[in-house]
Amino acid sequence: MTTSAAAGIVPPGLLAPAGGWSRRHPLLRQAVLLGGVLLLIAFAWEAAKWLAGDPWRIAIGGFTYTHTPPLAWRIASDISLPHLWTIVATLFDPVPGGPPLWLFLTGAAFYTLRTAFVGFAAGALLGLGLGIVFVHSRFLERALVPWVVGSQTVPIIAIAPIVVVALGASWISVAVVATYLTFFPVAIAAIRGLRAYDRRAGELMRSYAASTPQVLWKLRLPASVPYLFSALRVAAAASVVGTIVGELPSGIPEGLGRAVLNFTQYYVTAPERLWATVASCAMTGLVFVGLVRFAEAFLTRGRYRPAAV
Amino acid sequence: MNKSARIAGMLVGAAIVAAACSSGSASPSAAALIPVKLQLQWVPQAQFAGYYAALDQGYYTAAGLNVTVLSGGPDVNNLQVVASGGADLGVSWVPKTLQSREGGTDLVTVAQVFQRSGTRMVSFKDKSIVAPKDMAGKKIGSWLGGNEPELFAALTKAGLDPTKENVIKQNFDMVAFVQGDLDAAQAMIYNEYAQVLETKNPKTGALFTPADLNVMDFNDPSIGTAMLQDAIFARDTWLKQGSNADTATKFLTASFKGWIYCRDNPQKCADIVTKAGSQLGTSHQLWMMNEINALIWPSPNGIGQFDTTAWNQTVDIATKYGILKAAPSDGAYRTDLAQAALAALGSSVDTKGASFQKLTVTLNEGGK
Amino acid sequence: MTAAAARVPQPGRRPGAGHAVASGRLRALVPPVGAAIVVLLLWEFLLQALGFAEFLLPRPTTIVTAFLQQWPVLQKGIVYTGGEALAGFLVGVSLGVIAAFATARWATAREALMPVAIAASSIPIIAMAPISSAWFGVESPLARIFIVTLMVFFPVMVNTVRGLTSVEASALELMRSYAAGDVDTFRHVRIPNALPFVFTALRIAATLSVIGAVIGEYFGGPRYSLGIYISSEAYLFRYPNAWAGIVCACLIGTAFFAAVLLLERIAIPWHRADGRDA
Amino acid sequence: MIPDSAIPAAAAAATPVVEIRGVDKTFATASGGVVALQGIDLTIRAGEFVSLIGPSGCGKSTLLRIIGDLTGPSAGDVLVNGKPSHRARLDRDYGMVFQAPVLMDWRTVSRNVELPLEVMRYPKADRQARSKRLLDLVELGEFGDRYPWQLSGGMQQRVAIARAFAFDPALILMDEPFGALDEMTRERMNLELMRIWRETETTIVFVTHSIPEAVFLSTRVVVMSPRPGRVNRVVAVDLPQPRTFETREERRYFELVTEVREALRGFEEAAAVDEVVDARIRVEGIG
Repeated sequence: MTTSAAAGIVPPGLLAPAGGWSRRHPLLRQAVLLGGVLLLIAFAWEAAKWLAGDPWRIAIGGFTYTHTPPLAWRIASDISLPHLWTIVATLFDPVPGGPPLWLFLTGAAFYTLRTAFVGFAAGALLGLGLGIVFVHSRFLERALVPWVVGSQTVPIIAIAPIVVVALGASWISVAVVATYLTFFPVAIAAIRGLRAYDRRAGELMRSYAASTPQVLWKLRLPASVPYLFSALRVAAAASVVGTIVGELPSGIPEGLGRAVLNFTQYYVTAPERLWATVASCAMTGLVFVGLVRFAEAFLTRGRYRPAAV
Repeated sequence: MNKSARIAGMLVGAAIVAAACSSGSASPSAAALIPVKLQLQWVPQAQFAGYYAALDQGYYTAAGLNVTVLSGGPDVNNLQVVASGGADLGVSWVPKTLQSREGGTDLVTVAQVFQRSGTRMVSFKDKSIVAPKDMAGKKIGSWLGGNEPELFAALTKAGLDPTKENVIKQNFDMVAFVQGDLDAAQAMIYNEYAQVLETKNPKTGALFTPADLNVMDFNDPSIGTAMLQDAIFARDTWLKQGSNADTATKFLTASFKGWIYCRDNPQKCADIVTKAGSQLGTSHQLWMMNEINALIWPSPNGIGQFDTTAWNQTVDIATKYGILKAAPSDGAYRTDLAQAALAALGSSVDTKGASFQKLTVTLNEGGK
Repeated sequence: MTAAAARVPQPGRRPGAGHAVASGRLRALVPPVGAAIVVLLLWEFLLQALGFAEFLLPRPTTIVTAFLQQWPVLQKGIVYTGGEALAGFLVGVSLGVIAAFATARWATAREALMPVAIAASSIPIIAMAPISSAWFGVESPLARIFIVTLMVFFPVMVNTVRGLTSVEASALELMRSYAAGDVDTFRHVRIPNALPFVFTALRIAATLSVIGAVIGEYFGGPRYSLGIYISSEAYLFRYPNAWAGIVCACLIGTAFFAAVLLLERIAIPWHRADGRDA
Repeated sequence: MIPDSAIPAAAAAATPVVEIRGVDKTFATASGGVVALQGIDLTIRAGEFVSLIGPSGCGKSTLLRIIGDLTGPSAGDVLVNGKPSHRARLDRDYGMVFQAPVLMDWRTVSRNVELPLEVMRYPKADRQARSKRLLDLVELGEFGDRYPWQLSGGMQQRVAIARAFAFDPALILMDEPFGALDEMTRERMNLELMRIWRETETTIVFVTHSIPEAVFLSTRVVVMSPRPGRVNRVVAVDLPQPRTFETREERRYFELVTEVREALRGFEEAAAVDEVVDARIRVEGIG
């Protein structure tokens, strides 16, 4: 049930991407696709500015170009949507008393990523543990799953200050906030995945009079791996968000949280700095999810084909 | 089979490694110094320059203290942090500290650093809002959450009902104001007001100027609803423990020295704050330093001392407009520590700044 | 053991089995309700004993008292914030499903959109707050609806695409053997196959949408909206009130969740919640 | 070429339903082309029940799928009802049954049977009538409003058969439909299929790897050799109709089983090699 390859003969193009160079170089393909999408976004972005942004003027050497857009949309103004070149240029502007913005953001991203990773690992273990408990006890599942679901309806931004005050303003409480966002998708996927083993294999294990831990270890856990990994990808992105949100009340200055805070407060004077920070949050999430994807490909070599989506 | 074991193992291992990496940064502290944690009410900026200067100039160390300054932010309740023991001392506005007492804390204000309110209502000239009564029927921005009493008091004084007026929660940025979504917006003279002046007017392509704006000052006698702002507070239980009261006095003395240093060296102090991790632009930082100095100096009774009239006005407004349910109980503030700190500074130091003169600061685009 | 029993053919519902089913449903309610009572009791008495001050986490009884007292204000907030969440939910879900349909046929388009989805889900809302208020204005509920849409869109799209594409190859062959066109294949195979996945996404979206609206309001909006109420009351140290607001947010989220579950029962009666779902 | 003597006299006169001429099929893999079928010539006439049998990897399923235009031949022509197979598929000239029942979880049993009729835009009343008739035919009349998961494996496969016959196609293609069933169920299903085949007077092409099943069901058994897949021998099954439970005890039945078995012998070694190639094709995602 996990293998799409064994599922049968598939008309080409319906399920799998077409062959050729892109199939032989999946990494290159990803890069090209990402580049394409970014180009498309950039094009749409500047097209909106050209059509309905604020007037602009470029002067390169003796050549000046002035453009007055025919329309004026609020969402395309310089405050709403700064020019891409302004955003790129601001990356090379130094942060007051510090390195250029790009270097500062990279450092902040790494700091955040490290905390996120702790929260992610803790959340993954917690989620998996809960999943294991729940598939073995219908009673506990019935009793506690509503609380697990309910926990996710509490706005994290309301929880984060409590965690930070209770545990002290340190990276540990930030990681706890990240854990809070991470464990949920993993727990849900674990419940599903740990039940997704082949019924016949289950009967086989019964015929061996296998113990519950043996069934768990040899059957349930392996069956849950694809489910877990797709949840871990979701969790990776969530842990980045959780970390940034946790950094706000913790007052930690090194991470992306502080950058977000600073640049949101001064958005009106330098919108491009917040946009650059938003982009680096997005990149951080992408990198983390990419790492999980790599780990998945590495650990499950040949076992199953990871889902494209 | 073993793949799942490997995955689980990897996760555990990774957690341990990451934990080990993240924790090794505690600096070795000198054993002789008394550790003190100060919780700010916002991120590092010149608003707190005195503390950073005391840190930078070694005033705290000289007083035998090892001070850690904890940053605040929009999602940090600094009062909550101190009340639950996450820090020893904090900086907050007086009415907020009083409110927290009604919420069950034992926080005591021990020094009143700012002598004036820094809050303003700004509006563009064409809206013709020059007095509180002009805000009738307008879109009025406020940060709410304890930042509204001065505004509400001014509205009520002008015969308006703040609960019926169109008060909109504004974010901690000035986007809504500049975009024209708000007719009048709250702004701190040392920060948001400057932000507007650092922003290009999309119509002209040049920066906004003070001439574009009407500014209402709550300190103005014609409005007269200013309330006490940045003050230093601590837990009563903490103050009564061991020699903590003495520690607090030492902290106040060194902090006052820091503020005096900043009064005399505004540019250096702005740089110190920037070095401490504030990411504000150079001109913005200096502007803030300058305006903060103007909120402190002159201090007619000496820095950090209470002005009973101002205190009473704050309490009156707060109780009148339901910010406080009742007048604060005794012990909401104590004057002895600040007085002792002032005495410890000695008479050779100018603690009043009677001759203080503001600088003229030019703001650049984006505060650079 | 529940799982091992699944594949056994089951007799249809016997006439007169209704009574047994009803009492079974009642019995199923025992564990969650019991757990709720235990958790609330622990919260009421243990946290206090452990030294959690009321201004950190008030006791349930305090919160309930505040809730009843503040109901007139909270009521307005529930309607306003719930409305924003619902609007954002509907817009986000519609756009997500449409995008999924638009890209379901082209693996390349899907692959290209994935990084965008991941990237977007890694941006904290607080970073979007000034941007969305620059776009739509701080007063307009559109700012929050936009944030909710953004949060809901990608999980819905990703799950729907997964549902539309994870069709058994033999089912597609069967349709091919009928010379069925794309429209028929979508109607008879891909869409029904995607429904359980879509509903999984809707469950996520239900809770996300309320959170998105509440957090969006932290950064602007009318005074009585839940997010502003919660943050203001917390700043004013009226924690019981703030928690009453949080409880309201949870209630809306839970109500949305329950509505989705109900809809799911009606829309996909064939679907069994035994782990085979999306 | 197929020796004409292999075609029963009665069938020889009937019109051809499937005509396969010189069909080759080559799969491209990273390690070069794999020839799955080579030079297949076969004519199947109306009313015949033809089984394709051979060791795994001989391409019998591929051949069936080529007839059904689910995949194309690399060379050669396939005519169904005198039309190119592609045209025949668009004209809905045949029904298909797979090894798995491939029932739609979200449709009740009767609506699963109606599925092809809906796709082919039959009026509602007609759909319901046909579904009812066919479910009765497979003896599942009272299970129409159940969902597939409420049925056993054998019952599900009977639904799939009912579905294939629902629109009265002249030709039914069956790809190891009983492969996953236990022996007892399988024999019962064989009898049932025989009955339906007689009653509906269709032509059936049937892929199996069970020799007794092939002999019992068929009018002709096509024995194929492993890769490259060729028609090795065609065995005409001259057992009397209707086939019954007793047919399996007749001497002639055993003789024919032996004949088919002997035709298959000698492929075993090659078959082992082919399993490897098969696996490779699967891993490389061809197929």
